[in-house]
Amino acid sequence: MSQTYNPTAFMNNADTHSGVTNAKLGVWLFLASEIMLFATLFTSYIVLRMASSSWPWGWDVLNVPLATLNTVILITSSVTIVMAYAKAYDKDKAGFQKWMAATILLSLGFLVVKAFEYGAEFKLGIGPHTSVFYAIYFTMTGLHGIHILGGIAVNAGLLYMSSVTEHWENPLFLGRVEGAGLYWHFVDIVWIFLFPALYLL
Amino acid sequence: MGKYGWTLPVAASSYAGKIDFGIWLIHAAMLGIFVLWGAFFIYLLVKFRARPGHNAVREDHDDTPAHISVPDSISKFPFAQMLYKNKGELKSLIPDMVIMTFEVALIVFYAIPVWSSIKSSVPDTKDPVRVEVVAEQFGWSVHYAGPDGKLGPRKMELTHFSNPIGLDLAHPDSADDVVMGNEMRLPVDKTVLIDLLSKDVIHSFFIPEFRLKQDAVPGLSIPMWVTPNKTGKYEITCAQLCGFAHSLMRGDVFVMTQAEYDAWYQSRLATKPASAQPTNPAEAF
Amino acid sequence: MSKNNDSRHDEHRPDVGLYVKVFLALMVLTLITVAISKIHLPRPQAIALGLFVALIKASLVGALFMHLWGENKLIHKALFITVGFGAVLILPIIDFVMVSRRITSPADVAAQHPGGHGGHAEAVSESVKLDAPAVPAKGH
Amino acid sequence: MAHDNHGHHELSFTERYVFSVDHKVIGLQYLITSFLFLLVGFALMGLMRWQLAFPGSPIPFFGHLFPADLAPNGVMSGEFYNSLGAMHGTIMVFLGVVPLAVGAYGNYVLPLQIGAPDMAFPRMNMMSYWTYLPGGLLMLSSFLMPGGAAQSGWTSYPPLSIINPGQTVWLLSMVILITSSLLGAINFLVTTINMRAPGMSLWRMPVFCWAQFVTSVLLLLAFPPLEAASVLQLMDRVFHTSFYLPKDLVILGKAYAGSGGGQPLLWQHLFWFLAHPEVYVLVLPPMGIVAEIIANNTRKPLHGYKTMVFSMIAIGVMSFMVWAHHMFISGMSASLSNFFLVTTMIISVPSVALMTCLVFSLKGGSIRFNVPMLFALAFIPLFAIGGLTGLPLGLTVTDIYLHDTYYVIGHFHFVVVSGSIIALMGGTYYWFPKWYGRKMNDKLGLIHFWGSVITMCGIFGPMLFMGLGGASRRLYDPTAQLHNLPVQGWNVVATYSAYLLALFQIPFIYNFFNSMWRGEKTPENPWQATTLEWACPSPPPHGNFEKTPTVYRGPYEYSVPGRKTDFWMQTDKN
Repeated sequence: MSQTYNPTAFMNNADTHSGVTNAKLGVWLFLASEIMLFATLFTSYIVLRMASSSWPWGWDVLNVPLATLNTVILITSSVTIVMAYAKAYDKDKAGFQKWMAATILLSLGFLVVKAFEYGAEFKLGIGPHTSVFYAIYFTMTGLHGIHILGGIAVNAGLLYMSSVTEHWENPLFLGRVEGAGLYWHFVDIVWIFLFPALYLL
Repeated sequence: MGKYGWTLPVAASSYAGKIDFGIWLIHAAMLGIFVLWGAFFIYLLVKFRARPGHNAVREDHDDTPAHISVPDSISKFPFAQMLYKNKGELKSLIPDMVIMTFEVALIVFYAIPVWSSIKSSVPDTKDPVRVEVVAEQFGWSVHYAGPDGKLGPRKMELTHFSNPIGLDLAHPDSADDVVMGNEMRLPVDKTVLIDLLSKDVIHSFFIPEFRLKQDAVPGLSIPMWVTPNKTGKYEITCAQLCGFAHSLMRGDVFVMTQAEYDAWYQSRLATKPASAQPTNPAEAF
Repeated sequence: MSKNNDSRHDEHRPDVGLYVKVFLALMVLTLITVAISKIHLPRPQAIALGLFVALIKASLVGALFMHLWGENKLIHKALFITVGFGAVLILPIIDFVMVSRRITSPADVAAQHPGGHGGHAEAVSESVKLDAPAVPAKGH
Repeated sequence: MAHDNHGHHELSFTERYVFSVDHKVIGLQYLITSFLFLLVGFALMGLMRWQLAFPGSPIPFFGHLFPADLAPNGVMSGEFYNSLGAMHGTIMVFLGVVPLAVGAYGNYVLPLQIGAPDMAFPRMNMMSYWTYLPGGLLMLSSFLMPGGAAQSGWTSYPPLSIINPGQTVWLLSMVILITSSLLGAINFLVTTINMRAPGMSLWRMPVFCWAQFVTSVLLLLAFPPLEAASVLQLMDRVFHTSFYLPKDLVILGKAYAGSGGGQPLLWQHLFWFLAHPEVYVLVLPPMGIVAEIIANNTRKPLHGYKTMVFSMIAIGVMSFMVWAHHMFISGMSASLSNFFLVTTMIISVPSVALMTCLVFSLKGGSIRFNVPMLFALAFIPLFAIGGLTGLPLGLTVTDIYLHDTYYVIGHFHFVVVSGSIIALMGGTYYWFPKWYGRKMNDKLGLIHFWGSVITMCGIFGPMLFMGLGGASRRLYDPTAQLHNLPVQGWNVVATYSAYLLALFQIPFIYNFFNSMWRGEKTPENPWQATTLEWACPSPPPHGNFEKTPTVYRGPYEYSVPGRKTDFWMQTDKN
């Protein structure tokens, strides 16, 4: 064993004590820590909101139609990545690449819309320093945006890897797609809560 | 050593004794626990040291618990099987139970009642001294409500080196108010109601002799009370890191008789026009 | 340790039809939340309803897109533990609720007990509770 | 990728020692780095101690080496003192003890003890170290930045931390360090859950593995809140938001420009939500090490293996619900304090159970007093002092007086220094033969042991008395306050003890490096231990075990009647 020792062989192996591959378990534990991260931010949001004498209504101060568009985009991208997973499962390379490319385009679209939203606010001289509401709005959407960027990087990496035969045929590949998908859905779920919390309620 | 020594300083407030009782009781218990355990520990080390002809002996429960048969009489109770099979191991919980009983008693009969009498309620007194303490880097302003028992309002925009707490001197409530810097004078045996505030960072209002400590948090007005019961000169210190001169942030407390206090207050009030500019704590440095 | 090199049995068989149905449901729910927020409900009700819809959406994504439905028990356990510890973060919120309702000034205490009765300075039994939500907090 | 041939080609020096993916090399990298950080933190403390004992007198030897704004005429300034204090705490906790306990011992020993060939994600393991080191260096570099290092204590309470210079770098490197810890925690958890050797059920894992497992859960779930809180504070500093700043602040006579509306106490809640579990992160792995050493040197099974494991799990769970006992007098709701008082009482139950098990384990044994065992034994009474002095601090009423006094410092340092660090040093003596195939020198070890234990008591014991006298902590000049004057003598005692403690570390450092090359050679299993790490060669090759071991029994089968030897390894079939 020491002769042919291969550190990555274990990631491949579903015959573990738990029956879950290392990679999937790792992604889920990472998501657990992310849950705590966003739970803390939501706690801070609730505390600051309750402590303030008045809290603006999203329709009055933010661009709700753009945010609704962003919600639709993000949910759609969640579907496209799960479709990409389905294609990878069926070993349909062209299909996988098509759906993954769609996912990446949609997430870029999300960021572009977000940039328009931010841009309009900055133009009015509104920034994180304006009030606690804007502070939490910029911080939470900003952190979420950073997560989107990370997701785009991962998805783009997978799209590239699928074009290399060695990676595409690697039995680990499907697990990687699933992991990326899990992360992407998590980012989607965070937005599902952020959207009403900041814009609607 | 006088008032201060290697142990608790002199107790000069009505509840200081209660706090000291807890501190001494717990330390006695700690010492008892430590000495008993220490003796047992040393005994074990000596008795079971490795030496020729002495071998380690496994405890009975080290063998597989599967072989221990549980008496029928108790086997029906929930967890009885598990507990009985591990009964050798569970011996280690006996000291735990003793300590836990002590702790429960301490909490139920001491901590919760005394805590709520000190921190979450104010004694119902007829004629309290009303004071507002405003902390800043690096000093304390003590704002007396005066005989009318009403604190004059403060306004942030009035804050000035000559008026560190921004007291609105034009307001009628401020007419008999006195503001002192780093100095607090209190009548003995009379309850003082204190509002604790901070202008900048978190400070902590600590008078060791009164066993009184409370953080001053900007944006919050934190109520507290104390009834000094010994005349003398004591010390206010800041117990929470508040900047480079944190250690210099101190003041004096003088507990005096009611007559002395009244005389002093009147003298302050009489000189008030001249001292409408109260002592500025910031100038102390 | 390596008798089984096929990792597939751990992954989930995708169900495209289901994904499309979930997608449609999510779209409808999104429109519903936006619509709800447009009719001016009282804030507490609006918040409750909005979070309820968000919770349904999140569960749909979690259960069906992330395949939590029928996932290995270990992952369920890990998530339950996380949610349990996350729930502890409610305590700071409770603290702020209690602090904001605290009587912030002994003046309020005096207002509650006009005239003062009984001169027992240390009579705890007659004392006023500082945490009681009797008087609205002064805005700070 | 599927048929990667890592073992076949010769690894270059960089691959082998610098960017290694081998958990053993990474463990040793962590070990050396965190010991160095401990030394740095210790040096900072040495400077502070001089100021505390002899306020206002120039620092000998080094005083004039510092720039004039930090130490004019060789006398430390208040700002510099506060920087030293903040950095001492941060470096010791986040760069010293946690990486030592988890990164070093966990990384090296955990995969060996569960019979795994490596960590679950070897490359992530490497990344974890290579985010830790830059994060640590960034933290240190803040001394050189304009404005100096952080000055608000390791707790960084706002608003002070927001108006003080130096804090931005602190926050940035905290975010980096947290990321490193999270990577490590995920790796440890997956390794423990998935990579155990055949037959190694959870209930056959050594206590040390359980400790690492619980610790990793704490790290995984407690660190993200601090990361979020740090981001909020970073926003306050960089983008001038007001998450932690209320309205109408007047700082040194000037109104602070900010929107206001924030809550200073929010930071304290979020910080202690991490920092209390963090204390158990500091304590549980060393306790695991002590359990290993005691089982080995009493030549009998631990008393109450299951009790210990369940206690650790209970501590892990409860540690998330006790944080606000650091905040009894912070202005938090007084009624909520009672809740935290009760949870604090509950968490003391499993802690006492753990200590009881360790003491009862001695009973019936045949105790060998070798150097690691001495460290493990010293852990018990010293940690007990730390634990017991926690009692009056955890009780709301007595905490009114003792909060923020030197009593807290004494308590905490008894727990972490003469508890955790003593145990971790014992771990070095215990596992050194596994790391290098050689033994550390016993005589030097004895000097190191007795010197350290006695001087540690000389530092932290006086602090308890000073605390009872009412001396506040974090005072730049303790003599400025009258009630500190009578206890000032204790400060001098503590300072000289600290310098002696430094002297007694020299034999340890010499011993470590000397024994690496010239130590007495040892066999595979020099301590006649039973756990799996002793079933592979010393030092273990890449991939650890010649063939995947099979585990047949629990971890501490010593002195089984009717056997030739008094230990029965987990891998021995008969």
